[in-house]
Amino acid sequence: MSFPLLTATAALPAVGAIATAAVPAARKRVAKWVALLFSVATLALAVAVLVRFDPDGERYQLTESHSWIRDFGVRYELGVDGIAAVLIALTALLLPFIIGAAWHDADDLEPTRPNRRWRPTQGFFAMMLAVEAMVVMSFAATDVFLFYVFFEAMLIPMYFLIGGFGDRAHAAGEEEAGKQRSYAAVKFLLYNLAGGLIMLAAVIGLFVVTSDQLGEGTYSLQQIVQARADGDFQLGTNTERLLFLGFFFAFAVKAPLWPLHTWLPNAMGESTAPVAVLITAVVDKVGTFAMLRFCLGLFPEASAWATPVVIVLALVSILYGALLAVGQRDMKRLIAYASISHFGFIVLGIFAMTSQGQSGATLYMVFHGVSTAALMLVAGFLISRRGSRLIADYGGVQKVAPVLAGTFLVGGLATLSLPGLAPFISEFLVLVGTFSRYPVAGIVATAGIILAALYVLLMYQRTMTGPVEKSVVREMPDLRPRELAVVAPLIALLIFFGVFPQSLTGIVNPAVEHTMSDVQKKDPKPDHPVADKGWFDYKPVDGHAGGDHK
Amino acid sequence: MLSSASTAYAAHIDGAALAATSSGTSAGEAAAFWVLGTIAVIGALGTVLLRKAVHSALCLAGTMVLLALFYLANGAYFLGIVQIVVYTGAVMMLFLFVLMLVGVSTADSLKETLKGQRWLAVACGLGLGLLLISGIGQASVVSFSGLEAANSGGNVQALASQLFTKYVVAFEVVGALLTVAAVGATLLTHRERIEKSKSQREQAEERVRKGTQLPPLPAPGVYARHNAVDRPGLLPDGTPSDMTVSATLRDRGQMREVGPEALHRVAALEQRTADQHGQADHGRMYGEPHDPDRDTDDADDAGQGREARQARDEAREEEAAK
Amino acid sequence: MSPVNYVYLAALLFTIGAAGVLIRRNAIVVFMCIELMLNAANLTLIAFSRIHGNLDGQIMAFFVMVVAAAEVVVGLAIIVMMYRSRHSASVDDASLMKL
Amino acid sequence: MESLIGLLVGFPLLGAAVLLCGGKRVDRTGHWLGVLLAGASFVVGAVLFLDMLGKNADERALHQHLFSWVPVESFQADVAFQLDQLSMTFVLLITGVGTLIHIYSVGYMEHDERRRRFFGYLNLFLAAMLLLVLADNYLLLYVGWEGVGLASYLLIGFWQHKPSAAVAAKKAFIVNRVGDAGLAIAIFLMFTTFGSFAFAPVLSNATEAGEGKLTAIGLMLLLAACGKSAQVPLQSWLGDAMEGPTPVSALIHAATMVTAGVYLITRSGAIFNAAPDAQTVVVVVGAVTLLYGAIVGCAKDDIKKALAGSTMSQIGYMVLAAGLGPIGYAFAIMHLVTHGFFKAGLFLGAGSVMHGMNDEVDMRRYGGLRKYMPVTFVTFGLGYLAIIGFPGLSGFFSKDQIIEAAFAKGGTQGWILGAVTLLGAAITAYYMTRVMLLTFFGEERWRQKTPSADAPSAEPAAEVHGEHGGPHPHESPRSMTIPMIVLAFGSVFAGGLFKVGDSFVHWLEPVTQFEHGHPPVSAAVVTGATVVTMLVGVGAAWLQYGRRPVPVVAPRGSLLTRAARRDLLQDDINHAVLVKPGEYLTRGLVYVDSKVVDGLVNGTAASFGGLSGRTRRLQNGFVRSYAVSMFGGAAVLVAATLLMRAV
Repeated sequence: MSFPLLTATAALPAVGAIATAAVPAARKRVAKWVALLFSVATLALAVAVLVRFDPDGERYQLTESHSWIRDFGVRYELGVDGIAAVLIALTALLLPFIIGAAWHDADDLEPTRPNRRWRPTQGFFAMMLAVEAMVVMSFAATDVFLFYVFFEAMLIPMYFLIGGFGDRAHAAGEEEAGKQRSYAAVKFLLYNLAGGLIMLAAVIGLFVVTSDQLGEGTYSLQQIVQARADGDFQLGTNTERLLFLGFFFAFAVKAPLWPLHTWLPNAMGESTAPVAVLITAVVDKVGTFAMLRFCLGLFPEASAWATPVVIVLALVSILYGALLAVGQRDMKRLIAYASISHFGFIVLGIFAMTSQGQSGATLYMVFHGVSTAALMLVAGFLISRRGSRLIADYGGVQKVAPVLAGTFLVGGLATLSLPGLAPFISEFLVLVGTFSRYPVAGIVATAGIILAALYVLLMYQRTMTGPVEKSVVREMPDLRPRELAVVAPLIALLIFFGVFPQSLTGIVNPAVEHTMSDVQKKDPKPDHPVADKGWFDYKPVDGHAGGDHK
Repeated sequence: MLSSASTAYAAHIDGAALAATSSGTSAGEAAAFWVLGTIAVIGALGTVLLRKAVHSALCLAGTMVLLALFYLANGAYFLGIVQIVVYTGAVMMLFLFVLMLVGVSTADSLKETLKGQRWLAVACGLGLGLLLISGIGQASVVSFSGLEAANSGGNVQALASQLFTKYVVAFEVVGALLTVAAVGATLLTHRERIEKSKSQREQAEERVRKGTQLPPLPAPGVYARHNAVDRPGLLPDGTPSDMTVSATLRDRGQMREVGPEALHRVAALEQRTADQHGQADHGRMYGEPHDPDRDTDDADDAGQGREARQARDEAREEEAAK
Repeated sequence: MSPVNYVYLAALLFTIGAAGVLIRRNAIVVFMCIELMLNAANLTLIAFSRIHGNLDGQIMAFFVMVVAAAEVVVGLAIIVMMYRSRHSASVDDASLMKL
Repeated sequence: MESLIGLLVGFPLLGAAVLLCGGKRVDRTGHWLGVLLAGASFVVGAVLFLDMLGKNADERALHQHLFSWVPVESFQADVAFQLDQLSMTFVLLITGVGTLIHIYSVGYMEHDERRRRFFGYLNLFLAAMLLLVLADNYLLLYVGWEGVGLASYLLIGFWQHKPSAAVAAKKAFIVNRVGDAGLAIAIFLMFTTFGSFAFAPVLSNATEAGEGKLTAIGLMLLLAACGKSAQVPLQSWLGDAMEGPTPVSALIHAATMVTAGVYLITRSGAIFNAAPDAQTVVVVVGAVTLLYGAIVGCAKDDIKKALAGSTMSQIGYMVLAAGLGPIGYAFAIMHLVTHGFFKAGLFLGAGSVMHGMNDEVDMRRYGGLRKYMPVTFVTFGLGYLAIIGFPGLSGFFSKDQIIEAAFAKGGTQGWILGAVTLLGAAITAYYMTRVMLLTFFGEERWRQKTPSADAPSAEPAAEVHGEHGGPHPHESPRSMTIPMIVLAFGSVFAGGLFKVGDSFVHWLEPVTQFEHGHPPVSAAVVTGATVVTMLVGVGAAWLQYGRRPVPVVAPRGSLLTRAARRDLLQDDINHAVLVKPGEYLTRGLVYVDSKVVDGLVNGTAASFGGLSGRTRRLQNGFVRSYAVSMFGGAAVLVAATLLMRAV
């Protein structure tokens, strides 16, 4: 068998985590460099995955399959389709930047009581790498149980990252900050655990139904989908719906969908900016990805049945998140609510069940990751300078730190999906896809882009423009080389993908086709399809003449 | 009451035994059952309701004895005896012993500390009882199918043969259980000695360090006129010392004090002895003037208590006042 | 007289014992009540042995006595220890899982 | 030749990239680089134009396919350019006026330390605007559409230290976003209707779709146009947009960007032609805005705001013309071009005046400036004559054509529209004369020392000029005057040039399709009426501002005046209808989110906590209560067995 590339991609950061944690307490810098090194190496492997992946080939490629728990039909099965490959690439891509941005975040941590082995930095970066490893695993797993394991295990390091390493900038002082942090961490954990446990029930249920329909129980996605295709695996309507709900609930919590979103603003607000990016740009993507791969792949009928409700929830998320973003005073919470709105778009695209919608949703996952990373990290730099997350504490920064303001603006423009930047492509695809099946939903969602402009520009206006505060002048050095090195590539990516998205669509589309065939849906046909005739046989005059005489 | 019950039954017992051998039941047994049963229940209630643990223990003992009689009446002679000897004799006495150890005077206060506990208890008891009785009510047992066959070779032998054949394993296990219990009990009650025991020398040094009463306490009032334990003895210089009286009497305040007269009398006695020995002037002790007439009436106030003497002294003072 | 009367009596005694266990606070009395219950049980056993005309019931009763004896030994030992540690024989005082 | 089209966009884009990312090292030469690249783009445009003239009408359209942009199944968006006569017109206008204004800005922004960035933004704008007019499909057009929105946002808010500027910029962008949403929905509709949104297939098959669909698409396009071209009801941003530097107002908010809406409607003519209802709405919007802008223009004392009102009204003319269908498209574009010239000229003139007057924007503090800044006076005057439609100047021809077309609409509609356009012409003449008189004639009010209850001085250059006490009016540097002169030429001759033999109409005909409108009365009469109304307007203005001295502090004025000063309460309405409720909604939702949604979650948690707290009490450690539960259990068991036996 060939080299287990996926396993390697997932294992490398895990090894990195151990290595980082093993660095002696005194050697903070070493730990950081080790972590960065491993994340970059992982990125290299992820690129290798993308390269080895052949869009026109099998649905799942680079597959690995070993028996794991024979009694429960659990197998160690990995494999990527276009969607997973792209998302793995995203994860591996973001980690180096996150680590780079978090370079000093864990330095100033004091042990509660003197402790010779106190090594927060090591732990911080080790846990980040651990998260990466688990996320990659859950993207690559094609065995439901395997996926579930990592889907849940992710919570552990995330819990500590949120609860242990919030940024010290807090209106109510260090003491209160600690309280808020642990509250946020516990909330995050309980929310996701609740979702996960419900999902566990569904997972077990899946085993039961498979075992009494297919002879011996299995969790293998490919096997089940195949069996369904061959017709020797049908679920009872209610069974399927219950299982679907079980899965969907967990994913809806993870990819916060209204009204299960309230953990996100706390978590993102209280954790440091890089961790917030890790949450919203990397971890939450697992939720939406899982909807696409498992909900739709395993329970197509149930998905179709639930679509109206989900669409409505997604719409609510879009508008609700945007409106709350407008109402926020704390820029990190603002970005969190903006993310909720964006996740609404993603879910909308997934459940619109059109190829545009689903390609759009997939691209959206990637682009939202990059754009939010850019915006949030710059916001983090801003906060680290002034020591406050409140928008009201800033003003006129643009005058003092133009580069910072510029990058912030670009990140913001990406968030409001300005054409020419990557998120526009995905958002437009999602909207088109939705509109072509649910016109009303499409129009309602379009209102979201107006609100997006409102909250982004409000924040920019209040923080960056206006007369310069003395304090701001004092505390605002422009972006440092390290910070610029973190942000500039992200912005470059935003622009690149805004212009050449087909570098991704080429990989994603075939996968989306497979999903569409899973749910047995076809794109709605246009009412008056026109053969896309080239320019030269187009005579405007004729067109107009026709237009006039009829 | 218990004793009366047992004596009343004594005449009956062999009849009961006869009855037990026959499958039917005699009217005597019935009567005995109702009488003794009632008493047994009363005893049980006493066990539960009497405040002083000792009383409940006694009631329980009584109940057990009565139960033993029932055993006998039911043809379980061996168990009946065992019940009396082992249970009532040994176990209950063990109970009493522990009671004494723990303190006899501890009587439960009637105030219930746990909220609603008493009513719950009563409810549970009644409920359980009702249920049991209703359950038994469903049982269809018309008559005894006597034990004479089983006891033909004698009850004890029959039991023994069963014990050592059919139930031998259980028997051994129970034996082991007993052993373990005994060991366990000793283990539990064994108190671990925390500090090493003091040697005599150390005790002495400790006493010196404390500086209280180095020599042994003086003997009781042997020098006193009446050598009673409640009178302090006199030290060689003639002063009385409370330490000669036992601490208990002192604490109870039952110590009698040695009045000046007594001292005086002692002095007089010595004076007389001195005179008889022809010593010129035995230097009077305690600066007492020689007063012959008082010496004379020393005899008759022997054994009078402090009070009488005080009364008389007061009378004398009044006379002096006139 | 119906043999069931013995059983009724036993049930009565048993119930009384049970109530005692629940009501009394003095550990020793509680213990006595337990003994009372055991004895009630024994009475039924013996009655049944007579009803059925074999000795198994008596043997059971015998074992019960032995076990009861063992139990008393241990139990009293425990009570003594308890008393030593907190100078009271009330079961309510032993409401913590530590001495 | 096709391959050159890309360069049109490429040059300014390159400029923007270099200037914005270049950092300080290009500070010194940056602005000239900007000018150079704008000029280069213009040259390319000119070359293509000449090449185009060389061909005969039907081969003139060029098409360049760069690469496939977003291919997802049937959703095929390409980055491809189409250069036909319509686009060509815009290209020349944009690059030409753009270059001139670049040159003007060199002088105008001389003292701004962020001049490099300013030119970067200007180049960015040029690129986006060219993309807008060159795109061969609606999605790419949308990119340009929002691109110019971004550029205008950046340029309006260029002096970000002024809160007013920042707010105005934000307002402009958001109002535009509303329009953009309309455009987006229009694209969705096209995609679901035709399965494509490229011009060629959609427009050539427009008639196949049902009229309902087309009306919907048309209205959505109109919404977009309203946003971009500041038409009622989305016009509120244009006035505030004057916070930006004057060259910006000239280029973006007078000559080019705001006319994008007209381009969109004209370009989508095929759709509107087949959707008469949509056309009617377009005409109405145009007519309303025409009067609205004019009235606002009459009341403003801030010279730039007055001009902004005029811009609004002139674009109203264009939209109205475009709404008339094939009889109007050509004239709409024609007026657009001429307006581009004279309005840009007017703005530059206004900028020059402010430049010389310590950036005083209140016309009531001007007066008698003609002898201090002759060049400005002359160029401004020519622009003035052009806009009021003085016979022989460009404005005359274009506007007259539109009025004729309006009458030619026929029926009562025709009469109403004609009347409106005439009235508009009169008011135009009135307010422009007012501006002229207040600024260049009358006594020199700027000499009077008055407690300055002035509008906030617009531009930081104030510090540069304003050290020495009162204003010292002076002519602007050559880099500013030359563009004004050029534009003046344009505003004088362009109209005539286009009119000669209807050259312009014929030029556009292949794209926009032209029909001769036949007004109910002869063209001569209409022209006469136009001239007369114009003279009436001028006269009225002279009576009010020419004869009588003008108070420096504006009189309270009539109710209409006061309303007009506040943009006819537009902002108040928006505030009352949208902003306030929006704020309340937001606050409410924030409360709901924290208290209700999150409250439910925390409530669940709390209830579980309380429950376990209560059950914990059962484990009180008292042996006897355990015993109770034990006996209770036993009792229950017995009861259960009994019941089972009983059953």
